[in-house]
Amino acid sequence: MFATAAAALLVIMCLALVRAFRGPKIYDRILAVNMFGTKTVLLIAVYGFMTGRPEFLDLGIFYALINFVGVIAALKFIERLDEYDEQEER
Amino acid sequence: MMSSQLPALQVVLPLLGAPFCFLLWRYPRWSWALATLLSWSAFGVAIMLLIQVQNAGTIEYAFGGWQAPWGIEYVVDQLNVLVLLIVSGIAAVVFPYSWTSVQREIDPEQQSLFFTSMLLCLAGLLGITIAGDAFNLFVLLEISSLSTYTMISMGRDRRALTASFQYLIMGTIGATFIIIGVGILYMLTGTLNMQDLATRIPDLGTSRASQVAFGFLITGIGLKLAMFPLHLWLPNAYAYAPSAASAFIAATATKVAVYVMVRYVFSIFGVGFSFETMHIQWLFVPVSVFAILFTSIVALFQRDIKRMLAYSSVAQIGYMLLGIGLVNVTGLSAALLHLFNHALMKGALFLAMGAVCYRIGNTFIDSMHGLGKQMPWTMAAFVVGGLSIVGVPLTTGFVSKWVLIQGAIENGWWPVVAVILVASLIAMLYIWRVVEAAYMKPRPEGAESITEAPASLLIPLWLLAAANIYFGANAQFSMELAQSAAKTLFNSAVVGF
Amino acid sequence: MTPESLLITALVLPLVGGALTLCLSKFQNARDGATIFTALVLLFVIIQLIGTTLSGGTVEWQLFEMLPGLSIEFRIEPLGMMFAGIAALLWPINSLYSVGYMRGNNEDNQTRFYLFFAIAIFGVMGVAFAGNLLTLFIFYEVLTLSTFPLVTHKGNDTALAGGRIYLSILLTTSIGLLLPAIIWTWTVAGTTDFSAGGILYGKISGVPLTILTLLFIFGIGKAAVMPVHRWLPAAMVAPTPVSALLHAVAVVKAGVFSVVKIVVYIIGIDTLSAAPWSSLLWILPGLTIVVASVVAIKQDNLKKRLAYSTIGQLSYVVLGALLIAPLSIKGAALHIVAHAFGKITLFFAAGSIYTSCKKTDVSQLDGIGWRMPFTMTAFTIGAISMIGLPPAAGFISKWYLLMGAFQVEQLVAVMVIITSTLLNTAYFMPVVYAAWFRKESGETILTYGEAPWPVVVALMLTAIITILLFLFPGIPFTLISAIPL
Amino acid sequence: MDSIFTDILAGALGRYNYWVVIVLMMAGFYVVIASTNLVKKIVGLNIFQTSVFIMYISIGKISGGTAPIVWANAELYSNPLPHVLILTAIVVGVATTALGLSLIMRIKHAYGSVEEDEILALSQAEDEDE
Amino acid sequence: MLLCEQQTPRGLNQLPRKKTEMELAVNITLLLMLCATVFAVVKLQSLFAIVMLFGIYSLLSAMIFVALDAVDVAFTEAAVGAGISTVLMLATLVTTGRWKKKPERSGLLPLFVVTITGAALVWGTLDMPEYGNPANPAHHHVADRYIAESPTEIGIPNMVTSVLASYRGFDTLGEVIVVFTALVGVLSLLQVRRPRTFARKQDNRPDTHRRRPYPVLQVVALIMMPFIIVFALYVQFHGDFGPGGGFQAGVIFAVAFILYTLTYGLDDSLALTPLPALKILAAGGVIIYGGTGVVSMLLGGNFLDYNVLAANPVSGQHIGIIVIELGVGITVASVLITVFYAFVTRAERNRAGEKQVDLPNKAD
Amino acid sequence: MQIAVDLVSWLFLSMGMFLGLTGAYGILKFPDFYTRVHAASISDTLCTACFVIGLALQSGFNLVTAKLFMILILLWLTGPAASHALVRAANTAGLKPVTEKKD
Repeated sequence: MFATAAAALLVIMCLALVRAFRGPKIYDRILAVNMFGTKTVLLIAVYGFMTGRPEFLDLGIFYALINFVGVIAALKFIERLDEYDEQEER
Repeated sequence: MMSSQLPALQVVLPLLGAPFCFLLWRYPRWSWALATLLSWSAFGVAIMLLIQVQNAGTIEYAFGGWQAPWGIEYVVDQLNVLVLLIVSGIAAVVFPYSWTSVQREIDPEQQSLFFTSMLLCLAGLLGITIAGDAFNLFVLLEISSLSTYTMISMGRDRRALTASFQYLIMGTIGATFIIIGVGILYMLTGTLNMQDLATRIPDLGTSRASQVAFGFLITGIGLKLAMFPLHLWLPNAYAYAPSAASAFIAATATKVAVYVMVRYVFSIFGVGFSFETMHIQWLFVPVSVFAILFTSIVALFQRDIKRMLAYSSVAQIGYMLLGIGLVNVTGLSAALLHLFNHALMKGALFLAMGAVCYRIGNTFIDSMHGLGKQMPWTMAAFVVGGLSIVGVPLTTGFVSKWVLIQGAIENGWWPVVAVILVASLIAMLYIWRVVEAAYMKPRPEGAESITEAPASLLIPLWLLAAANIYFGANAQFSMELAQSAAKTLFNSAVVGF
Repeated sequence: MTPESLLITALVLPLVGGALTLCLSKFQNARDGATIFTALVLLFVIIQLIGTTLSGGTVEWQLFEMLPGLSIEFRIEPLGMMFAGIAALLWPINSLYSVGYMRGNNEDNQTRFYLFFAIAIFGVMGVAFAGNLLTLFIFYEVLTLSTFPLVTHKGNDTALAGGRIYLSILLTTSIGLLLPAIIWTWTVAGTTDFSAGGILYGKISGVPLTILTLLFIFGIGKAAVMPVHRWLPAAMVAPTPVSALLHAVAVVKAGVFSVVKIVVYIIGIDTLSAAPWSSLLWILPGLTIVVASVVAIKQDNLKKRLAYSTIGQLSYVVLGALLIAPLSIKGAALHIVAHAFGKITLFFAAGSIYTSCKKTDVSQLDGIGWRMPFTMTAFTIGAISMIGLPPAAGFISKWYLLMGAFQVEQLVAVMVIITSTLLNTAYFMPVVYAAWFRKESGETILTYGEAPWPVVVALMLTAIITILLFLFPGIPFTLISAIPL
Repeated sequence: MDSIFTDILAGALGRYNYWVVIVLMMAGFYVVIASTNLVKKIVGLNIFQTSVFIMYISIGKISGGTAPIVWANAELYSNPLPHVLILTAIVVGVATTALGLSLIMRIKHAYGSVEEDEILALSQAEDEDE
Repeated sequence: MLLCEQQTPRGLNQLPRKKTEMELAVNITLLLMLCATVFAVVKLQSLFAIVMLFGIYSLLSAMIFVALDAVDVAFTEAAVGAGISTVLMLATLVTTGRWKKKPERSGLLPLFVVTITGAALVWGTLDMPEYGNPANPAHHHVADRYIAESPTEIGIPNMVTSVLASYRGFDTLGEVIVVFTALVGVLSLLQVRRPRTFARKQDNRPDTHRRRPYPVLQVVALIMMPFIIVFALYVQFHGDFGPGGGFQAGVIFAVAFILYTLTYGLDDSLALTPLPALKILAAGGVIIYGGTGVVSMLLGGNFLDYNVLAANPVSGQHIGIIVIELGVGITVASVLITVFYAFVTRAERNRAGEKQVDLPNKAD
Repeated sequence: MQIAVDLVSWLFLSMGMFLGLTGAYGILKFPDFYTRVHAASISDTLCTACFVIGLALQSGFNLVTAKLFMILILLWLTGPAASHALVRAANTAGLKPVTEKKD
């Protein structure tokens, strides 16, 4: 059960990763990273149950936090970039 | 009770002094006074340790009361007490010097940060030297490296920033290589304690993994000690750092790295593994020969004397590696002796350049015309240091070259002897350029007249210059230390240290 | 005073003299007086020491130990005593001459000149009394470095260029060849002390020994065996008293002295003669003698001619040492003395001519003998001594050299000595002839006479000593026969 | 042949983790030395170091082990020592990164660029000016 | 599958144990994702994308650490890599611009070096002990004692904390000093200043580019602040029992203020945590840690020997570990906050449109 | 009883998986940024909830559950806020949604 869930989460993470690689805009990447982060949190939780030691959920809480701050920081700092251009990223 | 705590105090004093120094950010003078006091006390501790080691042999100190290999231990033996002495001794001279020099080169707001960095660097270097634990060594290495990057970046030229960055990248690569090596060793032996490693590595035989670990450690340490051709960070770093920092780093940092190299090659991996399995001498000898010749020639063409001295440092490090590569007791003693002596001479030279910089604002050779008359004491000290680099008798450089050549002759390596001598001659040429500029060329017309550097710079400078002469004339003390350390290292193939 | 304290005094006195000149730099007369006074005191001390040596006493003094078994120490032995004696005798004379010369030519930086002169004499004393190779090497380098400011005294570009050649050749050879030879010796023998019979006996043999010997010969660049002789003509940019010092008293004598000393006390004649090709070693100085003499003939500049003459004469000493015959070595030692006085006379004369009429070339000297009779008389005596004719000191030393060559049956060497004597005549006699027998060329209406009196007194003194040494060679002989061969 | 093949296979199974980590390490190392952009260099350095950390932690892993925090029904704990070492190393890494990044900002300020070759050109011009 | 797993009654500690194959699969997948990420980093030109991917890389490796039983390390790696480092890199990009100008230089020499190094390592692995084998030498000798004795010797269940704070306490002091050194370095390079002191005048860019407050974010941040701080305290003091400890707590604490700064601006944040206070705290944490060592010295033990701090060695260890973890937390939090402020100051200056080139030899 | 709990939790987890996969598919396949945000943010929130509830059922009532719900609250709080900020930033920066179908 947990194994299946973990596998599904891994698949989701892979898909998000692909989006993060492809872009094309900064915002797409941030979106992908955000999704990746949330899924990592869930993966930690599931993994804990899978290995039978779920008490490390502190980690999950922390990941969620870090993920949020990371995304906000990215947004805030993009905003400060003087010349945002429409250039396609690669 | 205190005497048993000396190994800890050696490092802890400057280490814990640093935050206090930092807290005095409004009062740079007090910050400096504290740093100086602590550097003196570190020197005092080093002397006491020397006496203890002479009387009672190797001292071990277990942090937290946990015996090695479970805890971290400090070990003071014949070999590293010499390095402790030289590092803390140079610090005890450079720290007092730094005040006047820093006034000219660094903003008041940053001065206490500078002194804090110097103190941290000192603590890190002393810690590397004394550490008996491979990983603790890495941590202290990073303390000293980070503070070194900081000090370099405080140079006045903007190239100081790039120099610092370059050093940061290469230094971190080096440190990472070192932890890869340590990691593999841990994987193979299950311990991080150096003595323990030394007893366990022979059991591994010639395992490929331990060979790789050896390779990574040598490369990593090689980066830190500016082994040719991994020296690219060094010239800029020394040239653009503030004078006091150049003097301190040039005199100590690479020496400590050489010590680490000796420690790994001889006492951890052992003579058998290093020289018979890995044949490391066939790396060291060609590399150092090339380094000695090539960088000496490069030094000839430098306009900035600090840069010239930096290149000369790479060459001098070549001498030390050459001594190690000779694989005999004489060669190793020469390397250790040169480690001691080179610290003295480079310290004196960089301090002299600091005094010049204090007066004329740079260290270019053409700005130094006629300085021999205007700053007689400074330039005289420079000449003493320069003669020492060349290896003129009655200076320290002569003694170490003497022993090094002796070691080469013992092996019958005449070409190496020739290289050493040719390099001495090249050294003579580049020192001579400065002497000629300072003494033979007239001060350009209209240049403002310069007075001698203040006593607060001259006294430390002359202390080192005098040490050059003293230890050149009477090398008994340093030679005995180096020789007994070398003998122990060669005989310690099995029983650890 | 005990012999030991005499020795220390002899070493320290020149430095004291130097310090005195520095202190008195503001008062010209007092400064020059101090120099001469110090020189005389040194002479007095050395004479006492010679007395001690003649009576067979040995004096040793260790300053400090640099490395275990490697110390700075001094020991008096006959050969060194003789060298010190020459230097001590010539210093006051040279000082006297310098005073005249420097004042006569209004040279700058006179204090610096006297100071480094004194330091050079300190170096000479150190070389003379050195108790081991290390000490010898150190003072050898002191001598090199302290004479550099003297060579470049004029401070112009020519002087600096000459000085650079001077310094680079001497330092290159000493660091590049002599130093490894010394370290090699130490590694092989475990000591570098000078001791009778040589310390390498039984320690090294075969081709390495020959190589070591060659290292020593070429390493001592001051002995100017070709091809390391280039520094000597280059150093001719110096003021004449310096040239006198370089060629007669200090530098070159230190060189050949070191060669003889190393052959006798380090390698040992027995050891050396057993080495392969040792019987051919003398060819090096032999060739130098011939080539240098031929070159000298072609020189028009008087000082240059004297310089090449010096190169040739020095090689006599080296030749004497490398013939490895007891007699030739005695001859070599004697030639150090003879050449010192002869050559200093010649240089004094050249300087005297320059001071009084600024002439430097041989071709300008027609008829000068009648204008400067004392100078040219002394010059003639010096030339005779150089050629090796009686009644001058050179005759005795050349005689011994010849005897030595016969002793080891090196007939080619005999030929070389004889040929070179002819060549010597060929480059000295034209000068003497022109000075006395040619008519002064008509255009010169300039009137000039003798140089200032200190110059004349000095050169007469040395000329007289040259003669005296032929007539009463007692002291040098006694010293030489005390050399343990 | 057969035995060699199985040996290799067994070896590969026992070491795949190290090999992947080596690939990661080398990719990071490549970024450090090949990149001309200073920021990218720092990123590469971080990747390099992080990969080394994974290597250390792999050393400490025991199959069938669990996290080294006392647990009633644990049979085997993984080795805590590499964890401790890497905790320290991570902190060292972030310290280096912070310092490196602030250097980059100052370099940008001083040179107007963070491209290594441009900075090099500017420095050399400066060298020649002097 | 569902049924066969559910044999034992369940409580917190009796969940079904072990699915080693699945662990392996997760591990391998994560490693492959790491590889993909790294290659994307090598390829990409947009620095921004590279930094974001580095965040992912770090999160992934943290995940791997969890899979390899290193929960404390995972905690720290996420905090440092995905958190602090990424944020700092982003702040740097504001100053430096987010485009690499050119593609890499011809990568042959680096490629060669890397290939050689990698090949050497792979060659070396052939003699390395098998991955995960309990009989490996690394797991014996020293580690045995930590696992067997530390719960009784030190008295706390988290062996990583025991080793970190006690057996290898000096390493950790070094670590704190490294953090402190970084602060010294950053402060010497960059200054922390209130943006108000910069000229804000010529912000005449189009309206869309002007910064406006984000009320939603501000509210969310405000709600989260107390939560984060409580969580930080929990991690600080729970470090003996679970993953966490001074360092992680310090980072979380710093994250709270980073979030505050991001949403409310540097001005407000600096008003909340004045710079001198931060500096004093940064040094103070180090002094607390070192002071513990000195006290133990004065009480007759060796440096950092906590046994002498109380009559009973185990409680001595407890006291010692709590105090030093506190020191670590204080230093880490205040250092990271200060460093972040320094970076933001620089970014703000950049925004305020200050000239890019200053006097080369003046620290600004 | 256990079986019932298992079944329910299995149900929740499956739903979570489905939602998550949908969201992931969405951000991969949707044509522009705004549609992708749409896919991701909406599915994410519910997916998280499903996972948390599914896991909570497995652990019973204890600290772990509390932590799980903490995560849930946190993600609920931060996820929408982040999505909002993201869209807003993109909009402010002038990123235009794709309105026409490309061919």
